[in-house]
Amino acid sequence: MAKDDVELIKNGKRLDGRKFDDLRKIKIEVGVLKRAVGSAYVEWGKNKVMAGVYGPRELHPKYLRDPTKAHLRCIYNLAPFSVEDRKRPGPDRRSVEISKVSAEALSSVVMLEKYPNAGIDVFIEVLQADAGTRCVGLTAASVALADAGIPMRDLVPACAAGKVSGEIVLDLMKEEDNLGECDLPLAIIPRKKEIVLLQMDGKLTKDEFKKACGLAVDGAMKVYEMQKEALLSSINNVRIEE
Amino acid sequence: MAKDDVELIKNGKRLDGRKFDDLRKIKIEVGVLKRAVGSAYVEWGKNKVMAGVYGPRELHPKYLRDPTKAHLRCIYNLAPFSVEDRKRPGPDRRSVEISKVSAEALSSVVMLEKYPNAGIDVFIEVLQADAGTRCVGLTAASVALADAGIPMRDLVPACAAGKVSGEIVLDLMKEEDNLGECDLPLAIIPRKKEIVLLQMDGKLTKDEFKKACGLAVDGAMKVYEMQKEALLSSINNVRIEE
Amino acid sequence: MAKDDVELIKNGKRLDGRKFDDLRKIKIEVGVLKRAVGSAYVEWGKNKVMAGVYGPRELHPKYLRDPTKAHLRCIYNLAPFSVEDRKRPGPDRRSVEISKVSAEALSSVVMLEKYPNAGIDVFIEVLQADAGTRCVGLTAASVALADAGIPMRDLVPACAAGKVSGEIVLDLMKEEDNLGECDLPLAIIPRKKEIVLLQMDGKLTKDEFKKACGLAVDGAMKVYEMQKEALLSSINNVRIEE
Amino acid sequence: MDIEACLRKDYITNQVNDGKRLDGRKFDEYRDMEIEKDYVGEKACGSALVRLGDTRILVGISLNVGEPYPDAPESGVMTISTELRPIASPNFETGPPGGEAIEVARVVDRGIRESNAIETEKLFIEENKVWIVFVDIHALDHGGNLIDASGVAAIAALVNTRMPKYEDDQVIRGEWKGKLPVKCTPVPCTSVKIGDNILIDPSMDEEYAMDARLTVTTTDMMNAMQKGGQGTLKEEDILSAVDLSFEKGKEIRKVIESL
Amino acid sequence: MDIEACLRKDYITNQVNDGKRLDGRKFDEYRDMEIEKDYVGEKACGSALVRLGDTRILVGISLNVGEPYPDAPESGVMTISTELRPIASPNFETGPPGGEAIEVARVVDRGIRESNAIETEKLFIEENKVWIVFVDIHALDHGGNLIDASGVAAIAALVNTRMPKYEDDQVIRGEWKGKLPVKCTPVPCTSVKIGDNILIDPSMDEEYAMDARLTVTTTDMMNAMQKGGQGTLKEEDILSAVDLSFEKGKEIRKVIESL
Amino acid sequence: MDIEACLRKDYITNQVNDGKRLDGRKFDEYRDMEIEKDYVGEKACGSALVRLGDTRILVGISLNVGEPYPDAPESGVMTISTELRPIASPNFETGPPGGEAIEVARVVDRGIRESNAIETEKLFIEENKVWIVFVDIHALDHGGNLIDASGVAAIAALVNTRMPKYEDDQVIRGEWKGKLPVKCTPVPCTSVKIGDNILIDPSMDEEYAMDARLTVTTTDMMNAMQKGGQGTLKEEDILSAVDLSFEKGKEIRKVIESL
Repeated sequence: MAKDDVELIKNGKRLDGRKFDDLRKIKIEVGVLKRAVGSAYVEWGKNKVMAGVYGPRELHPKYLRDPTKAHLRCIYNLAPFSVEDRKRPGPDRRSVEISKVSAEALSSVVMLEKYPNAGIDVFIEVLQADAGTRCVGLTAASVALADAGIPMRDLVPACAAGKVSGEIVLDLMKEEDNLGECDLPLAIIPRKKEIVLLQMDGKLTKDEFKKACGLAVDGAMKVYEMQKEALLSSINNVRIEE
Repeated sequence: MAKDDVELIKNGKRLDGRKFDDLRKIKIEVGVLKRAVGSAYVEWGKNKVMAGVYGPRELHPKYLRDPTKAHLRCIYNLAPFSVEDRKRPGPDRRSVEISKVSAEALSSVVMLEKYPNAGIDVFIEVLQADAGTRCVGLTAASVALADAGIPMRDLVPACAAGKVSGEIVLDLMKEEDNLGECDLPLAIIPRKKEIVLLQMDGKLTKDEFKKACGLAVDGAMKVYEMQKEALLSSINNVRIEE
Repeated sequence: MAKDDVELIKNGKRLDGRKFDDLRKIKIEVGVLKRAVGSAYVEWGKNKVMAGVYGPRELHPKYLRDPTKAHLRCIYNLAPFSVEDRKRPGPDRRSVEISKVSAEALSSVVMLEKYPNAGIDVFIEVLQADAGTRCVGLTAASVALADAGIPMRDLVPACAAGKVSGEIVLDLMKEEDNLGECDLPLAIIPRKKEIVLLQMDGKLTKDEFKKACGLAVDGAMKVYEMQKEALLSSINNVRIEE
Repeated sequence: MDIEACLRKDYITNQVNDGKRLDGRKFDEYRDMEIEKDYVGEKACGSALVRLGDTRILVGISLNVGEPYPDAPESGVMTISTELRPIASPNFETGPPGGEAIEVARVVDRGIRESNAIETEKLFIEENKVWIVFVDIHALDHGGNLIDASGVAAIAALVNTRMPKYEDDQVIRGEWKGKLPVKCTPVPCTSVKIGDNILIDPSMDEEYAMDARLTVTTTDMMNAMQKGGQGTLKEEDILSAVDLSFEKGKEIRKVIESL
Repeated sequence: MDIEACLRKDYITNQVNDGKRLDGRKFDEYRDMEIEKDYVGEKACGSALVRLGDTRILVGISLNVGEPYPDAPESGVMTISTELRPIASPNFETGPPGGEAIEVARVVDRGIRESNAIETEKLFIEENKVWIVFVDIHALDHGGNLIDASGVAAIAALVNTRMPKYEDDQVIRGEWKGKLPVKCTPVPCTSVKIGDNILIDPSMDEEYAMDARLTVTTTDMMNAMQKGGQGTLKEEDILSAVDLSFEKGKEIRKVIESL
Repeated sequence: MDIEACLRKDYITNQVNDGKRLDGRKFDEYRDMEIEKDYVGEKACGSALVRLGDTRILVGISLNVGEPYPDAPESGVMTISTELRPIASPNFETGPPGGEAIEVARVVDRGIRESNAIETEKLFIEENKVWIVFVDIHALDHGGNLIDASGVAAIAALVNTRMPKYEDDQVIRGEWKGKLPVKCTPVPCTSVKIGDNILIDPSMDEEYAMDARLTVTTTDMMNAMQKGGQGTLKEEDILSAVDLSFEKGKEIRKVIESL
């Protein structure tokens, strides 16, 4: 697959017809699992991701216990069939890294100090993957934590920007991620308007970075609105059920 | 090896000359190991299997401890040289499954409630394998438990039946297992005449199943007599030694 | 590489010009690492080895704790790039064996009884390997233990002898180890003049063994002098610094 | 087992002895089962999501080209794995599959393999090259009876699996050529014994209270059986379970084949 | 976190808020950095030891011949591993790499890969045979800022790597033919945020006291970024760190290229 | 070490200092040794069971066809594994081999390899295809001196190993063609030092009470040595052990060769 073969941008439109600052279609569902204390399901373009939360609960092994706060663990997992070339089950280095930065981002908003010595587990299951899964997973995870009733200072919406055929664009899909020049996923704490997850790989000048970063933050703010909406309507649903 | 090449049944006799309801030759020895608390060795056709028991003893890890009863663990292991094509050492999925169903069957008769929090370990070592090893192993294991002096409600004799060249036959040997239509291993609690282990794979009608099941139960009853005889003569040996 | 292609001994001299009872060039540095409680670095011919010590410290897992003495653990590790053909990271069977015999040798001199229940960890990192690394590692390890201020009855100098082209020689280098007839690494407790590590593989008569053993012990005694000198000058350095 | 668990087990057993199940079902009644085929249809060659009561299992099928087994050089290969993901239950751990996950995979495997559901002889490509069919069972929510939900999801996914195009010694991802050849629809049906009663499709609570469990996988014949649990079964228990499994298997098979 | 650790963290933060670092450095100042190339030059194809304050990282490069990735059949392969050896810190364990080691390896990897530093297209040998470049990061002493020390050691080792001779389908060990083709020198620079301050090249104590961390790897452009830690960063924090990283990266690059 | 163990160790040492072993043997006397060749002769290519006092070791030999090592392309390959099965001792665990099992395997391996017992050059089949000889040491009962029992069982099994038929690029299982070429019979003999005494063939109790252990593997020469334990040995201790090992090795070799 030579990079020249595919024209990623044509007449100012992207492969799937989006403008540079368009998000893919996003659907967020809350409380989709019965066993998990909290859960959320997010469809985002062709991505399908489920997040589930257990805890606060007893933490094992014991040496991880912190008498000043809970320990938040996050496991990001790509299902074997979520990608075209089957992925061998079990954690690989990419999953371990994403799990680490996701746990750090979530730890930033969860009031861990309320549950000394406890463990809170966040499981992110990527069922279908099409670029940007760490953003989708984190977006689902903070909604699942809220659904679990765990006290948080804010949600953690996430979104990527990147550079494709020389243009800075929002929310890369698979072909853009594979053939583009740069990917920049980030996550924010909306109330502080500060950045809590940031990774980048590719080639960017400082000015391009500023532009991409701003675009991604705006995207994350839109995701934030959808997260809140989904949580609100889930609370309404609960009321109706009761 | 095409299925048609080998004539499994000829003039109403099987490859090794047995009738449909004949067991292979079985030899049971009790107390064959020094370190194990109880042990047994069973030769069954070309199968050679040793079982050893340790415990009741302190159970690790701690979270497995049950204050109402002992935890019985069973490890079924195929020696690398026990089959013609060397088996890589270590548990594979088949061994894990057999260990699980064997532990369940033995837990049914051992008076686990007498040893709260303790662990009882049953190790089954298949030294030479020729079809039916799970039945041989279970047969050896319950004798080893009795040899260890662990209180039991009954022994757990086991035997397989199956379908070979259209006939329901008892106790399949290797060629019959490989080329036959069905294998049905089971184990019983003789005093209750109830079934405690049952697996099947292949193709059977309900009527064939009934017939095979009855045949296997009868086979297991014969094995039960041999188990009791072996245990009795081991007790007599002990008396003579003293 | 046929054994005949290389002439290992020529005119009574070895490949690198050494006489039969010459050691390779040895350099010992003490206190080379900041985080480790004690450390040493040894260059020995082309070998480069670092040893570091942690402890006495809390020992995990708990079941290893001995109320009568400390538990000394030794991990010998070959860096992937230390040999020409990259070694996969992680312990292999050779490393596990060397770790075991090294731990036994060091346990012989460390006053473990002073630290009941504790753990003392010795890490040996082979950064460049050229035959004799277990001797180099052990030589570095006992210096690192002394640098850590852990009370010891003596140091543990080590040296190998072997048989090359029919001659008994001291301290085999790589080509001699690969193509020679025998390698005999040993380590001693100099004050007792007794042997605490001894391995051999190859072909030796009893008389040759006696000769090689004597040669290796003499070599180890020379190493002992270098160990003491390095420790002394490190203490002097400390005094000057203060 | 703590006291609360004991009491709960007793309660369920008493209810069952009175002919009642906690969720109001009859003994021979399955919970609602929804099968959604091609649930992750953009990437996987085949997939199906099964909701059985509170249980939710996703199965995805991946096809690769690889080597046949030496003893069947002209046949494709099927391999089934189960992951009981920690999202599905507070009792599931991360790490390699344990005994429970392996049992689910192997029981589902036996049903499909022994009924020769996949026509593996049609998966031969050329000498030493055959299609490998990976069946990945992914448990997302554990509400009891994982075996049946997994087995149904697996065969529903297989029945609807597309074959990737294969050209010039390469699998062309995203392009398809025909369907995976599947010739029958084995369905596992699991019953449990509680007291003297045989109940089909146990909920999680019923699994907890059960004495023994029996899975029977059927097509037009019986293809696989697996007894579980520490209790025993009488011959008549087994025959009841067999009858129930034939009956329910037929109903579920119709649903799968009409997807 | 015990009380001593809390107090220590507070102390460092207060000092930093007063404009001071414990070791007397300015906020935009690196600790002394020594780079020793060919540190294990008798066996490895390339190597470099970096001393950065108390941190000591050895990187060794090994070359083997192997298969290319299927999606880049005409390119060599680079693979980076990190081992945080237990000799380097009381907190490092034996066993396979954990999250921290993997993060170091992946951040270093991204900088080198995304800047196309290694001309992998020149590592093609013949169909299905390419050079595999193993970059092994070996941490010997952990005094803070492992990422920068590792990244500098890795690229310094690569720049000075010799190619083994390859004749008659065999790698000739100990004989060399030219150097590994490397065309640029990506340098990772890590800053931390403590209070409202951005400090470059954190010591171990500063890593402990930090709110957040940001690594920016640069050549003439930015090639990789990685934010770490549970705290947040403002856009201006990030832009300061980017400026610092470009500036310090240029200085370090000069040193590496003049070795 | 608990108080009971200390007392037991003292008792054994005192007895030995008085010239006595608990089981009445002389210091230079082996326990009864039975070697049963072809113990699992229906499946394995070779096998031998050794009973040495209470110790019981079964070794099985499997032959497969595989690739040679790159540095010896015309020689067969031998690989020795030891499994100290948990059935053999309350102290053995399930899981991959630990230090003790690995030491047994490697000491046995060295004796066989260094004496060139197996004529590996005769195990060449064709380019890139040689016989692989798997020697699996299976400990069933641990009554002390695992190394000698394992080493004797291994060489006894090898001496009696049949070669499977190999036709049309395939191993024909169950048909045989000649024997594995073995040209000498290395025998490991293990002594321990207790107090100032050297005893051969330690029982489990004696291993527990020993200061140090020395294994010497002999043919007509010495081929391997391994010292074990935390104690030290004087040169004269070693020479006594060497003499004992040559003497006992000769006796055991006769038994093996006459099987």
